[in-house]
Amino acid sequence: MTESVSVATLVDWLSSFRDAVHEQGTYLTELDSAIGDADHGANLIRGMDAVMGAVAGEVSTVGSAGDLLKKVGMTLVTSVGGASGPLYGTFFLRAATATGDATSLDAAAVLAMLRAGLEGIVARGKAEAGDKTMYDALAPGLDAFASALESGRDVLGAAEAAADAAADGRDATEPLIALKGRASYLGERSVGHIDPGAASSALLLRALADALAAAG
Amino acid sequence: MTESVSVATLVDWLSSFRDAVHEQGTYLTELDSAIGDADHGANLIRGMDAVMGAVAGEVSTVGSAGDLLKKVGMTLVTSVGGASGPLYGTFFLRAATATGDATSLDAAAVLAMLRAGLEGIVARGKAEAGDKTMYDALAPGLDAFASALESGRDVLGAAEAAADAAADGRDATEPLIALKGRASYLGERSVGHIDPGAASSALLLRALADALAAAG
Amino acid sequence: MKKLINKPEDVLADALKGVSEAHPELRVDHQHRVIYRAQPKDHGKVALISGGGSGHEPLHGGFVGVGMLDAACCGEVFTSPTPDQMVEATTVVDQGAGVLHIVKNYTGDVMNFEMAGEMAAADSGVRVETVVTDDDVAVQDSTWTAGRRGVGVTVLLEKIVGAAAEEGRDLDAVLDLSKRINAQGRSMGMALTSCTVPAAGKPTFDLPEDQMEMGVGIHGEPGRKRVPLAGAAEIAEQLVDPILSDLDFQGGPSIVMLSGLGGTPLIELYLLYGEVAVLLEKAGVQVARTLVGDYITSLDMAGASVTVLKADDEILRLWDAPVKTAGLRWGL
Amino acid sequence: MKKLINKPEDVLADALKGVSEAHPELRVDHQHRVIYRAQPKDHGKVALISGGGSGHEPLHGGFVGVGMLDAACCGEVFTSPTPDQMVEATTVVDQGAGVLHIVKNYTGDVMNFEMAGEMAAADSGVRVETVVTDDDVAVQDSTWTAGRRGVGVTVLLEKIVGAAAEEGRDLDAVLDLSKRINAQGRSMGMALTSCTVPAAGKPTFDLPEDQMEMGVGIHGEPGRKRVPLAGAAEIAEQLVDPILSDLDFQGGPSIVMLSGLGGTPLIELYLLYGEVAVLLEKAGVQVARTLVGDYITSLDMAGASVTVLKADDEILRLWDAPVKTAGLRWGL
Ligand SMILES: Nc1ncnc2c1ncn2[C@@H]1O[C@H](COP(=O)(O)OP(=O)(O)O)[C@@H](O)[C@H]1O
Ligand SMILES: Nc1ncnc2c1ncn2[C@@H]1O[C@H](COP(=O)(O)OP(=O)(O)O)[C@@H](O)[C@H]1O
Ligand SMILES: [Mg+2]
Ligand SMILES: [Mg+2]
Ligand SMILES: [Mg+2]
Ligand SMILES: [Mg+2]
Repeated sequence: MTESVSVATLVDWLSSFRDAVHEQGTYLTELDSAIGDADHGANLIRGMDAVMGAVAGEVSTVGSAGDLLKKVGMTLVTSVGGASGPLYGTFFLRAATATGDATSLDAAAVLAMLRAGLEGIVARGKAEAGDKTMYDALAPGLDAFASALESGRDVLGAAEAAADAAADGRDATEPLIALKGRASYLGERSVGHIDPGAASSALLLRALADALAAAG
Repeated sequence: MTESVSVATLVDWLSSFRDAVHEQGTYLTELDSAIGDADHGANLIRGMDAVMGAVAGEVSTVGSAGDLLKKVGMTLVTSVGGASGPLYGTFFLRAATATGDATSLDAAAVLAMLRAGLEGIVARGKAEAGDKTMYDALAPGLDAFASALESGRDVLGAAEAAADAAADGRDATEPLIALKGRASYLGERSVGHIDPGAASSALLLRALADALAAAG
Repeated sequence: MKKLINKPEDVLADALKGVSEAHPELRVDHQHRVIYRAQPKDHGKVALISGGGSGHEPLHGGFVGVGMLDAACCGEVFTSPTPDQMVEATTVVDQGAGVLHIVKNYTGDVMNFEMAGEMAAADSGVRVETVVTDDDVAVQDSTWTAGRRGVGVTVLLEKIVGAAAEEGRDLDAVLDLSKRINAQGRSMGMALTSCTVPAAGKPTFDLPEDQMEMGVGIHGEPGRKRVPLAGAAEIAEQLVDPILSDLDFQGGPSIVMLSGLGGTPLIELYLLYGEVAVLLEKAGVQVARTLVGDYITSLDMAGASVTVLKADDEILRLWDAPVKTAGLRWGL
Repeated sequence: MKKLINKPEDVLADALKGVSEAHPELRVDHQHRVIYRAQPKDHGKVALISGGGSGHEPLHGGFVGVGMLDAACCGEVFTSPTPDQMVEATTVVDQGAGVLHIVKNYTGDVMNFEMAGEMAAADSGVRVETVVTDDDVAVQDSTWTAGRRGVGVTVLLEKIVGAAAEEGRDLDAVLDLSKRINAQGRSMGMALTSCTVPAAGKPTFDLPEDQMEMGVGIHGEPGRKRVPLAGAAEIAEQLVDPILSDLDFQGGPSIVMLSGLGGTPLIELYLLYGEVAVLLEKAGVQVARTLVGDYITSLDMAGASVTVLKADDEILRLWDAPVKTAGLRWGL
């Protein structure tokens, strides 16, 4: 496994996330039916299909990571709508700013990219830990990524740790009362259901690990 | 069994018909659901409840048969609506004209009363034999009433023959294609269902037999 | 059965309470169950009365007001009103110019209005004329049957003929126009689900998830045939084709109504109308005016009906004339 | 799933085709999914834009026209539109007097409009102000949560503030009025059934025959609580009580809207309104204007919502001002 992540691998990440939301679309919508409005799966399928359409030529033209991620962010912002559109859109727009002109990223740059993205989500949505949102999968995921790097694991190992932690974070949303997003309208009735955005975010980090493994 | 039918017995007839449509209301509406608009039971319950309210004092004040039947007819006309309101209403209005001032009816007068009523239905609704309407229960019923009298049976016997024949007539509507009323809109699809009005008409003649039996 | 009602037998009386609370411009006679304009025109206008079973709202009560009806007689759910209601309404609205009864062709409605006409003529000498609408192409016509049902054209007729009466035309002219409108209109309906008559307490028929009923009327009756569920484009074809093959709409403007049956939301009605418009255009029908929404309904049935009316400049002018009712309003 | 649609992913695009076919007085930008007036006012009017997920028709596209909105941005079903749609609409409708964005309080809608406002200001320098409606008393309010949902008051606001903008008031005055309308309105909704989101293909939730959901919004979400099915009188109480205990409506006129959620027929809405009127009268609320029908819906959900707005002479005057839209029309 090389320590440097190419733009092509980032495209694989997106492609792998697209496949995941197609596969898990019905599940994501079912989660959203229980405590939301039954569209999270359709939203992400529409968005990631648009993304993969928009970045189709990207690998051969060898743009920068920043160019790629900015295009991803703008495409999500302009094709998804709802809460997840601006949130995932801002994630990638901020990630783009963090990576800038780079055409390959080392492990620290990948972490910086993810952190910038999460900060964008927080800036946009004001979610805090325990509000039962995508934050509750992403934040522990990124913490695990950082810890893994600190303890000497490579970028793939870190991404795998992140995906595992995000999955745990996703599951840990189940007993929570939602305080943000439309699940919050349910009050106590939001308890006992996994947050759909946390579930899709766990898929996003799992897709990263998968893409890195394949690149390995 | 006395051969003379009093106004009180006519009221018993109506009361017995009211009880029958209450008991069979759901069945009548089910028949009407299959080939009509699911209201025949409710229509007759509303109508016969109104009738019994209107004639409540009638027996003690000893009016004529004509007065009673006219009140019944007018009450049905003004409380039922739909197809069955004018049809059953006209039945009783014409029956009233036939009985006039009489306060008791012999068997022939009962037959004349029923015949006048049926003529009223035909005048109003233009139904012919085999059109799959209430006519197809009433007409054979009245024919049986007449034959029974001719063959020497008393009014109760005639009414029982009429009720039996009307029930047969009702059942014989099942294979017919409806040509009148809203069942006709179904064309071929009206085949295989008993006509709701034929079913209620069979109840009307059965109620007469029951009232006469009780009076006996 | 899930409905916003109290007791099934009180549905009509209770709904009329809401109508009178919501519409100060209407006067509701709760005893006779007749809806009138609160401020009738004060002289010489031919009066228009319609009526029928309830459950088709806004038809007819929602069409009482300036430029349309003078009164609507409300029957029980899916049950024609009774002659005494019509006699009362006829007597109240007559201003000496006579009264037009607008009747949808159903055995019950026709017979009850017939009795009312006889009674009104005998009692009060009011001149009553009647137009019977029968525009439903789903029903085979024949002198041996009850004929075609009166459906969507009734809405368009009440608007157009209402405008003519408001202009001061006499009863003969109004009757004439109303017969012409009926003759020039055709409708066809379809259902995705049954409806539930409150007194019956359960759906009138069962319709599997993969089937629909083509050729339904507005009383929750099953249609002419049950066919496999299809997409909107295919449904539009099944609605439009029988209309266009029954009457030639070429060579002049048409008014088109797409009405929901009560349980179908507006987004689906617009979607279906988009498909209908494509077909009409392809067939050379020139759509001059359009109405999309719930205008003639069948309780909570999901589905829709299409009505096409052959118009002309005069009819379009009457269509555009001001109208102020709960269900149709412009210019006032 | 039984719907008058073609493919679930084409619902919005197909429905917009029908809207443009049915309404020559509207111009539909099918690429950006924005509905405009075909004939915009030609100078100096503050422009009003609203938008949101589709499935709430006639809101918002049905409220574009003289006296109400200048444009409506249409999102996918139950999904806020995207910022680029709003930026496009903002640029198109601005006549130099600035643009008011009318946003219902949902995280998605608020964030997308927020991004649009930032982008519009940066790109074109158009002055954009935003009012966020949040009138749903079913939702407990708190600074820690997403706050209350924006529901029925949005309809009344678009009408009243639309009239003010049509009169030529400036953006500050229009913004001010819009905030006041929102502050003075309260709503509460209930559902008898779930709705079915086309892309999901099945009902969002199951609701047994003997249960209903109290405190639903307009996105097919379950409500605040599931309670036993009740009659209309009892339902009216459960809708009206929380509204009246949240705001004092005494001492002035009120405007009341009873909106169906899409799958409930008009006869039931009037019936329920009759019960609502009784309760409002008992509580001393003086109902000056009433709207009963489908105005803010949730696809094919059966149910209804009640909105009460504290008005005054000025607000009533603006309410009565002429309006010409597909969903609300009078005086024109
Ligand atoms: N303020 C917020 N901050 C972070 N995430 C949020 C916020 N609000 C909502 N979300 C996330 O968005 C998800 C819902 O996305 P989606 O269903 O696509 O949008 P919508 O709620 O508009 O229908 C929720 O499950 C939650 O994870
Ligand atoms: N023209 C007619 N002549 C005789 N009976 C008729 C005629 N039309 C309808 N009927 C009878 O009326 C019955 C339906 O009554 P009902 O359901 O109460 O009225 P509606 O059809 O108006 O809903 C039919 O079953 C049929 O027997
Ligand atoms: Mg959602
Ligand atoms: Mg019937
Ligand atoms: Mg009937
Ligand atoms: Mg959504």
